[in-house]
Amino acid sequence: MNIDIQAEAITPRRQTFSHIARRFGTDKAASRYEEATYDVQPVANFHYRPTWDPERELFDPRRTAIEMADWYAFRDPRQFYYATYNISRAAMQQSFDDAVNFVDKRGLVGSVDADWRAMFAAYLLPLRHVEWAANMNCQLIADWGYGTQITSAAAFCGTDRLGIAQIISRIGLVLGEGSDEQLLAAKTQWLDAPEWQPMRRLVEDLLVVRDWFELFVAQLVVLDGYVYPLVTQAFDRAGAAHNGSPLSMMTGFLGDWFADNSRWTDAVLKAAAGESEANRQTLGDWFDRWDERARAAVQPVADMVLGDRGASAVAEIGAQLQDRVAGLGAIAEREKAA
Amino acid sequence: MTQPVSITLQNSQDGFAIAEAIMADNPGAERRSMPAMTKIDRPGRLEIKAASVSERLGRDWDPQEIHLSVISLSGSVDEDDDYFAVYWR
Amino acid sequence: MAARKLNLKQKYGHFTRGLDWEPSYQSKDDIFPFAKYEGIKVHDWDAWEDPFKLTMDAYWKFQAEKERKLYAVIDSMAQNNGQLGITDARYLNAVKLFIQGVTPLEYQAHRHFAHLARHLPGAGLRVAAQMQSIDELRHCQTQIHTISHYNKFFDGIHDFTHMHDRLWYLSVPKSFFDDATTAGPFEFLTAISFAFEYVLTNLLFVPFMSGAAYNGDMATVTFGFSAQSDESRHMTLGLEAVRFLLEQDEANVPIVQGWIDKWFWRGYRLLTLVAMMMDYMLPKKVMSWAEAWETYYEQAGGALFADLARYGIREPKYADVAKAEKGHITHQAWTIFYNYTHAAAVHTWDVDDQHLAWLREKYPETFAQYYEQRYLNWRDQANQGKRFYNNGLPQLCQVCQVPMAFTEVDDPTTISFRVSEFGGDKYHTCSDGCKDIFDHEPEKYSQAWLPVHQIFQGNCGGATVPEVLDWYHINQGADNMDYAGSPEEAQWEKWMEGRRPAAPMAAAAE
Amino acid sequence: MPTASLNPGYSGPVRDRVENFGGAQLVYVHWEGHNNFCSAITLPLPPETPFGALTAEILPSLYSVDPDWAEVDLSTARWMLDGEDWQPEAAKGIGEQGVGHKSLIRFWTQPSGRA
Repeated sequence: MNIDIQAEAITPRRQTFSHIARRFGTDKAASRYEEATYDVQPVANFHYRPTWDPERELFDPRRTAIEMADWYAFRDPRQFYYATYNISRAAMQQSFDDAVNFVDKRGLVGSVDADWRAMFAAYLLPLRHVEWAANMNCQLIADWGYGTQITSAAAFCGTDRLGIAQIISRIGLVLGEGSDEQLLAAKTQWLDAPEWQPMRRLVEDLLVVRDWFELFVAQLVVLDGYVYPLVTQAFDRAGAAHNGSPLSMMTGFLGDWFADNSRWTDAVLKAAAGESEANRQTLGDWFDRWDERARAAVQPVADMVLGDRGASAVAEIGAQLQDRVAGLGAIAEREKAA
Repeated sequence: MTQPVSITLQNSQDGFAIAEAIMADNPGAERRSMPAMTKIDRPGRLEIKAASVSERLGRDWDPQEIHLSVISLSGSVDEDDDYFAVYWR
Repeated sequence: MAARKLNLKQKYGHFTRGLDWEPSYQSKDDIFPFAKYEGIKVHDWDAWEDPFKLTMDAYWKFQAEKERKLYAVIDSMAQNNGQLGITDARYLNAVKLFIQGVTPLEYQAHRHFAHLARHLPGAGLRVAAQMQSIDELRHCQTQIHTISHYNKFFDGIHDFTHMHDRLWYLSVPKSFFDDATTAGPFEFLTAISFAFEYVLTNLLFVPFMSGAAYNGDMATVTFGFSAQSDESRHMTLGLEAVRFLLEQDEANVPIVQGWIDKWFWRGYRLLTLVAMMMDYMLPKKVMSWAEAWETYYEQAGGALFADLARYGIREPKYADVAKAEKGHITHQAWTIFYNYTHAAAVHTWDVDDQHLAWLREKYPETFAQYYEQRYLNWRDQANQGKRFYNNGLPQLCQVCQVPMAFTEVDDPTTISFRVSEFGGDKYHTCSDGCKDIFDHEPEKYSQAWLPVHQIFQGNCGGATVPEVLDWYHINQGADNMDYAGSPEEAQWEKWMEGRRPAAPMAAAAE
Repeated sequence: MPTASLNPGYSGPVRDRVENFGGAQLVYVHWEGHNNFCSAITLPLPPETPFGALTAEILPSLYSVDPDWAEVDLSTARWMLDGEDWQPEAAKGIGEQGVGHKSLIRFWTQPSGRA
């Protein structure tokens, strides 16, 4: 195209959308994260009350006990919008695929001590069911959360959890040398083994929690805050004595994922706690309630894997979690001291 | 069932290979070219064979790669390791 | 090695419903409290056949690849001033309607598919629903990012979410989606996945995207095509989900038929806005609304409903009315927008001779007889400096919320007025289709937030038009009023002057 | 059949009750044969509004942008209220002549006019 237009004639008349400019200023170009995320959710003039919840509006801040003056205080430090999220996860998946292919092609699983291989399957594979429930809990947050910022990040976390459940399933197929016997055995354990019943009870109890922010705390902060450090640190270290490194190669991404996800959950928790003393109190109560449950749920699994070191491992992880959450201002000093 | 099924593909490198494979493997299929896209119709069933597409592309083509090329479908879908099909029951 | 491996279907089973289990510490009814109240009976959730067997690894891989391609186009559009390549600034009004009316619905779809992903008791359907949930978020965000560039140069785009919650014509799409999301999970699935995505979505996307392609808007074409590849998954979900419900229990058939009837009509009325866009806002026309309706509803829908007949499902009620009206609704909708351009965030304009000739050709039975003289009169008035605007506020249909401009099917000169009584009040609807919907669930539709009534209740910024427009965040004199004399027209003329030295090239391209 | 809902007795706020209009009631008017005015027009009118005020002031303020209006003689117009023929009196309030909240008034004038 042959166009001869003076540069000033094609000077933009505005830099971004008005709702973005009201937050960040009119003379500044906005980032894609900002345009994709801020103020997209409808907030007013809903036409009909939900037939499934007629006491509230379709989108309603009253679906949690947490109160915020501005629900767009939950900025995701990763600045995920759909494109950056998927590109990031495609890369994560690729590194997992590379690790599995490396292990699988060389038959390295066979070099791991047989007992540890069985133990690895026993603690890792039932976790795919925990991830599946975490997935449902994230969907509830995406459904009932308030504001685009928290709901889009929760939706991404949700598909992460489905992806992780599927990756664990793939590890199960590798362990079963292509057959599904390990997956089926792990499901039986999940349903019946005494070691798993406190966990399954906790997970099913979480599926009836209706306050989405409570679920955020219970699942994404507390339960994940026990399960991931246990699996990726304590259990992984225990495997080193049994030539477990090929297995560590396959699960290495879990630690990376948890670190990444925690950047987001930390930011959300910090913002909610910083808003008001009332929020802080609510968050502290939720933390206490679910911390106790989560501790009890992981203990038998930790004992199964670590034997008499199980109790100290769980206590140590619990203390780290307390420190982390206290550092975000979400639990009071009394609890930190406890 | 003789109702027509159809698939509409992007006119991309892969889309073109898929269209060629369909035309070769599904006697009676009709192909209609439109700006930027190609629509193929056939009564009852259309099947994309992974082997046929792979042969045309010179690489292994996974039927799930259909997601990169498809624009629209009419009919039910059946998918497995070696084929992708659109059909009426 | 290969022999003992599970095939795609077996593997997919383990990767989805295999993750699920029968709970024993909590009851299923407490975990899925919304599954029963609509009266839908499902005996065997495992009978659900997943049409696409997409696991997250493949999803991330394919979607990342699509996004890389799309954002390359968006970047290039910004770097190369892609807005200069469109046929005419009037075209942008289609884009404005899109971001004001459609993009917020993509977001709502994202949220409500998350609702299904949590609340449907079947694991297989929950997986499909959550992929659709983030797909819809994708569509919302890619539309915002694409149209963000146009927002820098054109009016009416700048505050689309604020406007979506308030403007009179945007309550049409908003109430449509609010209606679906406030319903139970199975009605939503039938409404959005089946009636809208499967039966009607081609009428939304194909005209918009081909319209964009014909009018030089490559960015919109690109996000449209990229989104369509997700849509084929969504459409398939809609078809298979409805089939599944019909196969599970005979008692589901009349319930689903009722929803198909309702949501066909709801969707069809919503598409009036798209129909008007096709016939009036595209400088280069793709096809008329009547032609699009014949291709994408009458033909494609024919095959679909022939297939569903085995379950006892028939074509939607009032599909014949939609067919009979197809020569009228776009002209009636343009009349609405021309009347109220002073209160809208899109422009309208007088229809020129070339456009009149096209309309006569495409609507030989209706246009010259019923509508052409109206446009000629308006053009005369505008030429005398008395551009016609309606000083009153329109009567809105209680259900579809479109101003009551639709005429009787057998008499195109008489407005179709329908009225119902409920709770001691009158409720007006535009058609038998909308009246049926009201009468079936008056407790619901009597709640509607009708923009005109809200203005008269004093809930919209004030009693005068300028106060209401301020409350809408309409930049008066830029976002609203006729295209003739608008800042956009002035800007476009200035750009085109710059292009004139290259006239021989442009002429050759015509 | 009531709206299907999780709990029986589903309802929500009915927004357009007459008491929400500050003493006015909504009235819709439509000039038949003049669909260049795209639809009927919504007016908030107190029930005491004399019918004569409607014809002398309100309708001209709405419809005089149409050149046809200049030739209209409303005294010969045919009126319909909520689907029934209607012979309103100018001096009486619309309320006492049967106009209620969300009533629809349609009227026909001669000549029948343009599109």
